[in-house]
Amino acid sequence: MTFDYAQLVPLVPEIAVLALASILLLVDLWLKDDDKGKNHLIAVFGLVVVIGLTGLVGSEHREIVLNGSYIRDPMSDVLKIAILVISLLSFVYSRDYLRDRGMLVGEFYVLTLCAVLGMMVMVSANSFLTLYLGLELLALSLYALVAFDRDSPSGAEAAMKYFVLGALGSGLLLYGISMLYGASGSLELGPVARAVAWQGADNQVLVFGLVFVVIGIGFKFGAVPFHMWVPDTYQGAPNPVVLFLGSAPKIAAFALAFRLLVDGLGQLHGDWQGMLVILAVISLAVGNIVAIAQTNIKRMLAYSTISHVGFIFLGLLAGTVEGFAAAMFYAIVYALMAAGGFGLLVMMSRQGHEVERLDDLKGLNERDSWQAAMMALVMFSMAGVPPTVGFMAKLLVLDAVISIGFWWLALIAVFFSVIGAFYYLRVVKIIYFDQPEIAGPLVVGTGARFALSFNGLAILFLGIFPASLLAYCQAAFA
Amino acid sequence: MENVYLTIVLAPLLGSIIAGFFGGRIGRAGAHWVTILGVGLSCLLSLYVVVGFVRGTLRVFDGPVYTWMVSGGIQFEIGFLVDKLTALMMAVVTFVSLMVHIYTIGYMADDEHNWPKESLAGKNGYQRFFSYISLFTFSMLMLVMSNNFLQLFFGWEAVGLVSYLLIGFWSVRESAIFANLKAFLVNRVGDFGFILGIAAVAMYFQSLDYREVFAAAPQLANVQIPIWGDTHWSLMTVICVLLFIGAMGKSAQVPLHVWLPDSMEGPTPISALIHAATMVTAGIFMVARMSPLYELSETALSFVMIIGATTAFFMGLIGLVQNDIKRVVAYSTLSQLGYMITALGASAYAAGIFHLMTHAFFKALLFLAAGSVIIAMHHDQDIRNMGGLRKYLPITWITFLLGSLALIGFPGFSGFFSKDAIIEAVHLSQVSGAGYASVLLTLGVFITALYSFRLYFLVFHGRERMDEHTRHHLHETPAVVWVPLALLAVPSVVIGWLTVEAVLFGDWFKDVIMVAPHHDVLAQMGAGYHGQVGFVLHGLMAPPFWLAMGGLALAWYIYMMKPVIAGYLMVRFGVLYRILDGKYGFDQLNMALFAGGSRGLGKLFWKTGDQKIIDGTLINGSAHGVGWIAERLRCIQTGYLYHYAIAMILGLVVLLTVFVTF
Amino acid sequence: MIELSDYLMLSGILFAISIAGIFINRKNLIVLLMCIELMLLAVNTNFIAFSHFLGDMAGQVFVFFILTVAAAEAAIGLAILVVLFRSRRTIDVEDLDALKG
Amino acid sequence: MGFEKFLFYVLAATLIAAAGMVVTRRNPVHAVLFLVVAFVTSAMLWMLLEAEFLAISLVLVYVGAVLVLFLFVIMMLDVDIATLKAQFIRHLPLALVVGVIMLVEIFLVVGPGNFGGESFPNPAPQGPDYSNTRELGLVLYSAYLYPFEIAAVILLVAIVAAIRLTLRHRPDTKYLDPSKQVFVRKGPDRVRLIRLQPEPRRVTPKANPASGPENEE
Amino acid sequence: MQFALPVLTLCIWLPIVGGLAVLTSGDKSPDVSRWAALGFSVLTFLISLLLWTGFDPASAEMQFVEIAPWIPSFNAWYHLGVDGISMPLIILTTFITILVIIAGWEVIHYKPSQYLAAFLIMEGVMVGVFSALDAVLFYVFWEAMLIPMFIIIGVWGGPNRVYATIKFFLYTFFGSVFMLVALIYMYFKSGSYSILDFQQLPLSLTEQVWIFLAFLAAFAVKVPMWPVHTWLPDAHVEAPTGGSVILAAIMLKIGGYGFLRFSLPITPDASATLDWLVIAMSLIAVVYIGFVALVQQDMKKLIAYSSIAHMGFVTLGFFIAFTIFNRSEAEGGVVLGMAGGMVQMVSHGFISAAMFLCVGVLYDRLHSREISTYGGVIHRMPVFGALMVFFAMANAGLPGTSGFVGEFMVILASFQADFWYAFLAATTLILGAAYTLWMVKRVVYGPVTSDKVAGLRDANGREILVLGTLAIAVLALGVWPDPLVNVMDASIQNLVQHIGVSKIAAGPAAVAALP
Repeated sequence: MTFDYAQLVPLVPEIAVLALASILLLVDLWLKDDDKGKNHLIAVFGLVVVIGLTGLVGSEHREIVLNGSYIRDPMSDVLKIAILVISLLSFVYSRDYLRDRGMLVGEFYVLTLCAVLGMMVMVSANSFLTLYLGLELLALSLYALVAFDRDSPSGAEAAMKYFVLGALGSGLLLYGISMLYGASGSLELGPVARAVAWQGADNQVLVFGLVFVVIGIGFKFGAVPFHMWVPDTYQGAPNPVVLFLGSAPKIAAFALAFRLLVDGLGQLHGDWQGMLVILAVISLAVGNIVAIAQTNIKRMLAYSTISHVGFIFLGLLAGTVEGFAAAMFYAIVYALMAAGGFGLLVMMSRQGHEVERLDDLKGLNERDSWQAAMMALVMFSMAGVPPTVGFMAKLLVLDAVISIGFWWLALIAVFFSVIGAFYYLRVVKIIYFDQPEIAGPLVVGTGARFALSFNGLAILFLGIFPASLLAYCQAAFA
Repeated sequence: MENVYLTIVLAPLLGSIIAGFFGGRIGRAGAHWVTILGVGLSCLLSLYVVVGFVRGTLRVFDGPVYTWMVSGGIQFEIGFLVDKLTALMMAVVTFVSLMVHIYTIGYMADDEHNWPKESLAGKNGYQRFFSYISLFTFSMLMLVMSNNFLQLFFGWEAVGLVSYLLIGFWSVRESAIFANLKAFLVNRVGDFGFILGIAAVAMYFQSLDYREVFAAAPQLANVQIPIWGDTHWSLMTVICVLLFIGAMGKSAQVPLHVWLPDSMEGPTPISALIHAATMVTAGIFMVARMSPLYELSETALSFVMIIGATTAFFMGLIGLVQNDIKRVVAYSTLSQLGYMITALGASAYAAGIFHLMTHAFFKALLFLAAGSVIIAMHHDQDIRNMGGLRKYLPITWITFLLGSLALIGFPGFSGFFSKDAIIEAVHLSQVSGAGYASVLLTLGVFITALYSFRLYFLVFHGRERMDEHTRHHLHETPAVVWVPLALLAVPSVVIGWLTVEAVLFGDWFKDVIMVAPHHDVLAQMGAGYHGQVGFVLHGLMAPPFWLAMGGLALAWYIYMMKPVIAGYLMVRFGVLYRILDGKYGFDQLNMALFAGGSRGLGKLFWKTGDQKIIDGTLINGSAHGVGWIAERLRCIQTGYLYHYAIAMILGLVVLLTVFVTF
Repeated sequence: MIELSDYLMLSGILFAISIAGIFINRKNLIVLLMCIELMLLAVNTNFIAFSHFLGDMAGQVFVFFILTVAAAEAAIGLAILVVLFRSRRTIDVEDLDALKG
Repeated sequence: MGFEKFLFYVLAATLIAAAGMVVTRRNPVHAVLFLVVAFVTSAMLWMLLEAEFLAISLVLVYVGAVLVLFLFVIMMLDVDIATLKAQFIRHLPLALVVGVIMLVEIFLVVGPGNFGGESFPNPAPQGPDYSNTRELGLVLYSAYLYPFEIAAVILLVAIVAAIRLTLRHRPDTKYLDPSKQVFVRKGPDRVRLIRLQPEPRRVTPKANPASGPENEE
Repeated sequence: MQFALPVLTLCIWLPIVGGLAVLTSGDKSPDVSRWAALGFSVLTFLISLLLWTGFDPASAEMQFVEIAPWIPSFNAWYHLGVDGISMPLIILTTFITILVIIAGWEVIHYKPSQYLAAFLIMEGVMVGVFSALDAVLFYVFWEAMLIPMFIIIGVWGGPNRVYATIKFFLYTFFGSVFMLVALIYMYFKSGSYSILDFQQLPLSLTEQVWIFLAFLAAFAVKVPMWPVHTWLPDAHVEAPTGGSVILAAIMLKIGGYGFLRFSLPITPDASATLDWLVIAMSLIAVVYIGFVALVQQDMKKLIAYSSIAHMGFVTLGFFIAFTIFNRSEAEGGVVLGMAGGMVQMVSHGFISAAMFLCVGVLYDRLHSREISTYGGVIHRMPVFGALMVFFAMANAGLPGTSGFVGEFMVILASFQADFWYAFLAATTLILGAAYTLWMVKRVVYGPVTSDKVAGLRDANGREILVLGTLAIAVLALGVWPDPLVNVMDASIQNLVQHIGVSKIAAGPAAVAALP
């Protein structure tokens, strides 16, 4: 049995990311403390290259290689590029923060890139095994990243909670996968789907396994009641890590959900739809309501994440091409918005001062009106106010939900998003209407400034011209 | 002719605009010249129109000027209807207005004293005043010359606006700006009915044009319209009553009369022009104009008559106890307006209009004369401080006396013809309520004479009760003041004699005013009419004359011979006096019930409805509710790792139970 | 003969014990981690049993990877535990409540 | 009942008992030791399922490495055991209820109804020349190449993470840097003479007028 | 009708681009920002006049139509067009914006470029609302409008601005999300987001009722109708003058416009079934709010309440249609009512703008909106006082001013529906005069009450220019409303015919006709 090296072509982006991580691991050994900035340059440059490579290997066809472990299809192309772009943005945002705190070390980039690799593996996974490994690669990197600031007690606490719950979550997921394996006799998604189709949707074992799988997905997304790690982790982790943790992994989680629920268990749509309805509704409710009571902006954004997950689930549960496209669009857009929101927090944090209270944003408009405008865009987008892309994402999801006749679900969703609008507005209020606690302009690096501008304007641009991104999302499921 | 009519209307408007906007530029003289020229031109042309009608060279004009709008199948137009009724009104309005314009030059000459030094508004007050009265003339002409309900309403409200501005002219005075608000609001109550009436007309006639409405009216005479549930009312009654409510406001009929006495806070010239001669008679004009409609509803006529008679008598009574010279005249005006309205109710529209005309002259005269007295008295209006002014103000005295005689209907004077005709007509009327009206009107003659000559004797005769300083400065007012008095005195005396035949019994109002044959009391009277002399002689026999003489004599006796009687009567009939002095309590009632009530209601709605229930409970309450839930829910996130794990497992158990077991 | 269901029920019991263990242990993080190890053991038993009865190697391969990952996970988890203990001087679950609400 | 079945039941009972002990022991050291028992028993059960390689790996990797690591950490962290005993009974009922519910649901699904002998007959035992290790190895390096590589990365991450998290240069540790010592210059780096102003004698301020003079004496 | 120049696109995007330009110019040279903003707004106004001149009043079709693909995957188009209903409102928008920019000229010192930019952007967005013929596009503009207004009230507002602006935002947001669900629902019914398709869409009564209620939630809040009006007084009181003006003059109109463009034509049967609800809410607005306005101590609050009452006329005019249909087959009264509502909207745009500007003039001088602070203003500010009295009269619906026209038409029409509707509506003659003139009495007239008032200086040229322009508009519309009514007539008649036909009856046939 000879190995056909052509099989590796679709894997080029993954290989490149791994190579990049390895290079950084090595280069870092020879870098003096003052030169650690080069890590950043290499990582950023490398990611740009990877994005290019991903674009190059992408095509409209789907390819399954490596004995069915790996799949590359239009969806994976789009999702990978999105993940890479968001990761790139978070690198740019984080540079000054890391430098000021002596965290601009190779390990950060290695771990982050490994997490990126994990996400890419998930996106391209075509079997339970690959999915699980990608998931764990991502999760392990993130556990370490959350505790990255060794001197921070809250970082350690957050990491511990995240770790224990994450281990529990993947344990449950595995249990489910084992049942599915038993019921279908295969780990590969294609055969699983065939076996499920053959056995019919009323197979008790499959539904039993499905419950565990849904819980695993719910955990990864942070859907209620598997969301408990989200606020604590967001609050405790260093800002750049939250930035990374809160954005791109949602895209990967979408891939996880899609691969498992649709590629693998599409026939069980009737069952997982019901589960997702429950999770979506309580996520919307809890996320939006509890966020109101927060004074810590990271925590608030964590609850906001939870509510957005509810929306992503709404798109998924529709089970139609439009629904998947909507959920995918939503996931990408959410990652973009989260990157912007947390990015600003990272930018504003100065040495010895983590920006995490809402009050830290007071009077941002006074201090730097451009950044304030960008942040306001992010907030309005999260609230789903046109012309920002957050609205388009919500519109698509509601479209999908109503198209399957669940208009009552749409009503619940919009009802809670009105409640949610309140706390986003409060942020805008703090930025624009309050007097700053710290006078003087905001000192921000060029890169970060550029990143936030890009981020904010992208939110606006995609809101006005959503057609192109949407076309990609829909093409992924055509 | 359209251009002439346009000129008549627009000349005062132009004068008003120039005086109003460029008053500072053209100065005081400029202002009064430009407005007097405008009104004068308008007056001349109006007289020309009247003459044209008298000679028969002019035909009725009824045409549009421009289309205001077209909507819902109704053509809303601005246009003129000039017939003999209009012509008469135009002449009266422009003539009195011209007199008042001239008179104002003298009356307002030292207006600066009425303003505080720092007031910039007072600087151009003189010009502004001329601008207003010219604007009033324009508005009034728009009202009377209208050929449709829309323009009628426009004029109706526009005169109200100017009245508002003029009553509150001395805007530093709390009483003035109270009075003008009151006047406007009370008028608005009338307009409330008026606009509903117009709406009814628009609905059932699909037009607001007089000609079309009047033409279609007979076909709709028996239409019943649903009001509430199964209750149906006659369409004509509804329309007429609603329109008449407007007239009650404008012509100050009980119970919407309360604004008129207070409106005396305005400068005297406008009391004469607006609140005596012209604006307040708009209601009478309107009802006369709508005679084709009113004739179709007995109920409405009866309503009109009862309201009119009540006003005529009971407002006259109040005039007996007033001490402010202008208020006495004002109550007299109310009473006389009541007479006119009663005439309308008796279908004696011509008599009403006739009295309107004569009253315009002599009441303007009385007011201006009173103004002249006020000028002389340095703006002291209390008749208890006057007396014996005859020798200081001879011209004023004479003209005032002539006016008073006209008012009480002394035979031969203009008021005699008109008032006698009304009383006679009401006496003959068969409309229900006519008996009541007849008695009140007849008694009213006595009251009229009593309060008129009480005023006359207290002011011009008897002991001089003013202080030394005032007496020292007493002298006849300047020519600009007394010339108009003289000019008004002439028609006050003779206009009745000259026109009674044509207006009442001739064909002046033929084709203009419709009277159903069974209502036509004037025709009955006309049967017994044999020239002015005969009318006068007949008048000498009739009870009204003797009642008037009795009133005069009583006034002479009480106020000239035995002034103590007045005080004695005041004490003896204390209750009656207090009722009259309190104006039957209308003002108190209005303040408490309507002003206080609406404020109370507003507070209730605002504080309880808006703030407590809607905002407090629903809006902020739900916000607080969400906040409360949020605080509770966040407690689930205890911080304890095992709780988090337990939550996940419970989620698992629930999902398993729901989806696997069931 | 020992049937597949026997193995599965055995692993089910293990799974249930591990879950009950999570409920019982509200103090010690390490015991919590051990409960999760038990859960993984149940999963692995499932996989191997299925693999055996299906005659398919994939299940065993999966277990192989689970073992690998679990080892890595343990390493990282314990490292975090050490970091936590250094900064907090405790691993009592009830003391880990700085982040809440 | 064959020996195999007997063995299964014995092992199963041991396993369940050990697992029960793991979750109920208050002393984590005991818990770990019972976990060792459980793992070893499991390994034996896996042998019954002809997964010899995994069984051995479980013992070697898990018991030999992971659980030792657990023990090591427990010892190192020196946890106070006494306090851990407190709230055991209180949570037992709930734990039992949830555990039983789970168990019932699991039994409903995985019981003989779905996975009985009819639908899943016992496969024929493998011959003596069958090598589980070889079979596993064959697929691992061919069909499962890609997961294998990912697992490698996971291990790399574990290494990097563990080092990053636990290795640290204590900032408060004092140590000499010989390379710097060499570069010390004679003059300003070794001795620095500072000129100090003579300090005037300070008079302590009076606490209060009454006691002032006495203090001064 | 295709038109060579993309007039609507220009009217939408020119101010937005201008606003961004002004925004980026920063606050270094406020005068540049001001002149630039003025230039953009004037230019936009001039362009919008092309709509008037090029409009064909005889046609009820959409005119100046522009259509381009936008989001093809769910059939959403960049589809613009105007008819007689939206065109006057667009011109009103562009016109009022100029005045607002002039009115804030030297008053706003804090970040003037942001202030001006917010208004310019809002102008474009509001024009977008009026001209969008695609539901998604409409909704985008509809909601986007909230953002600049939120900022305007919050940044340049009064002391309690935060409460007010958040209340404003959430209220409106709450109402509109339900509309969004309704729009999406109809998308699945019709397969497109075209508003014109929605209008032809056959719907069962139950569907219509739900959709109608969703629309009602959105538009009633925007109008605002009792009992969802309480955001308005707060927002007005706290907003800067310009914000109040835009809010009252234009944003409220969007609610009314929504009723005409969505509720009535899309759900005629539900509107007929539930018209009693809207009529009741309108009449309560007229009467109840009239009383509430009477007791206000704050001038802006008073005017805000009066706005609610006046907007009650608008909704009354729209929804008496079905009662009239039931009573008589004639459409005349229906047309009259709707046209009346429209005229009332335009007129209220002028008058409320002017009233708020008047308060702004006083506020700029004494920084108080309390009625009790003032008294005898006319003695120090005769020109201003005259203008204020004029606008107060217009507010009270004096014939000859625009305030009269709409009220008159609506009262006439509502009489055709029911005597008591007209009766209650006509109480505004009394109440409107009472609260407006009572305020005038206490503020403008009377003796000078305090030294502060004694120190007032009369309106300057800029203020007179703004108020004078409005005065001319108010007068012109009052004396000759025909041009406005004429422009709307064909569209309104078309609408009336449309709503006169039940969608339910036409249901099966129309379904069969669909491709």
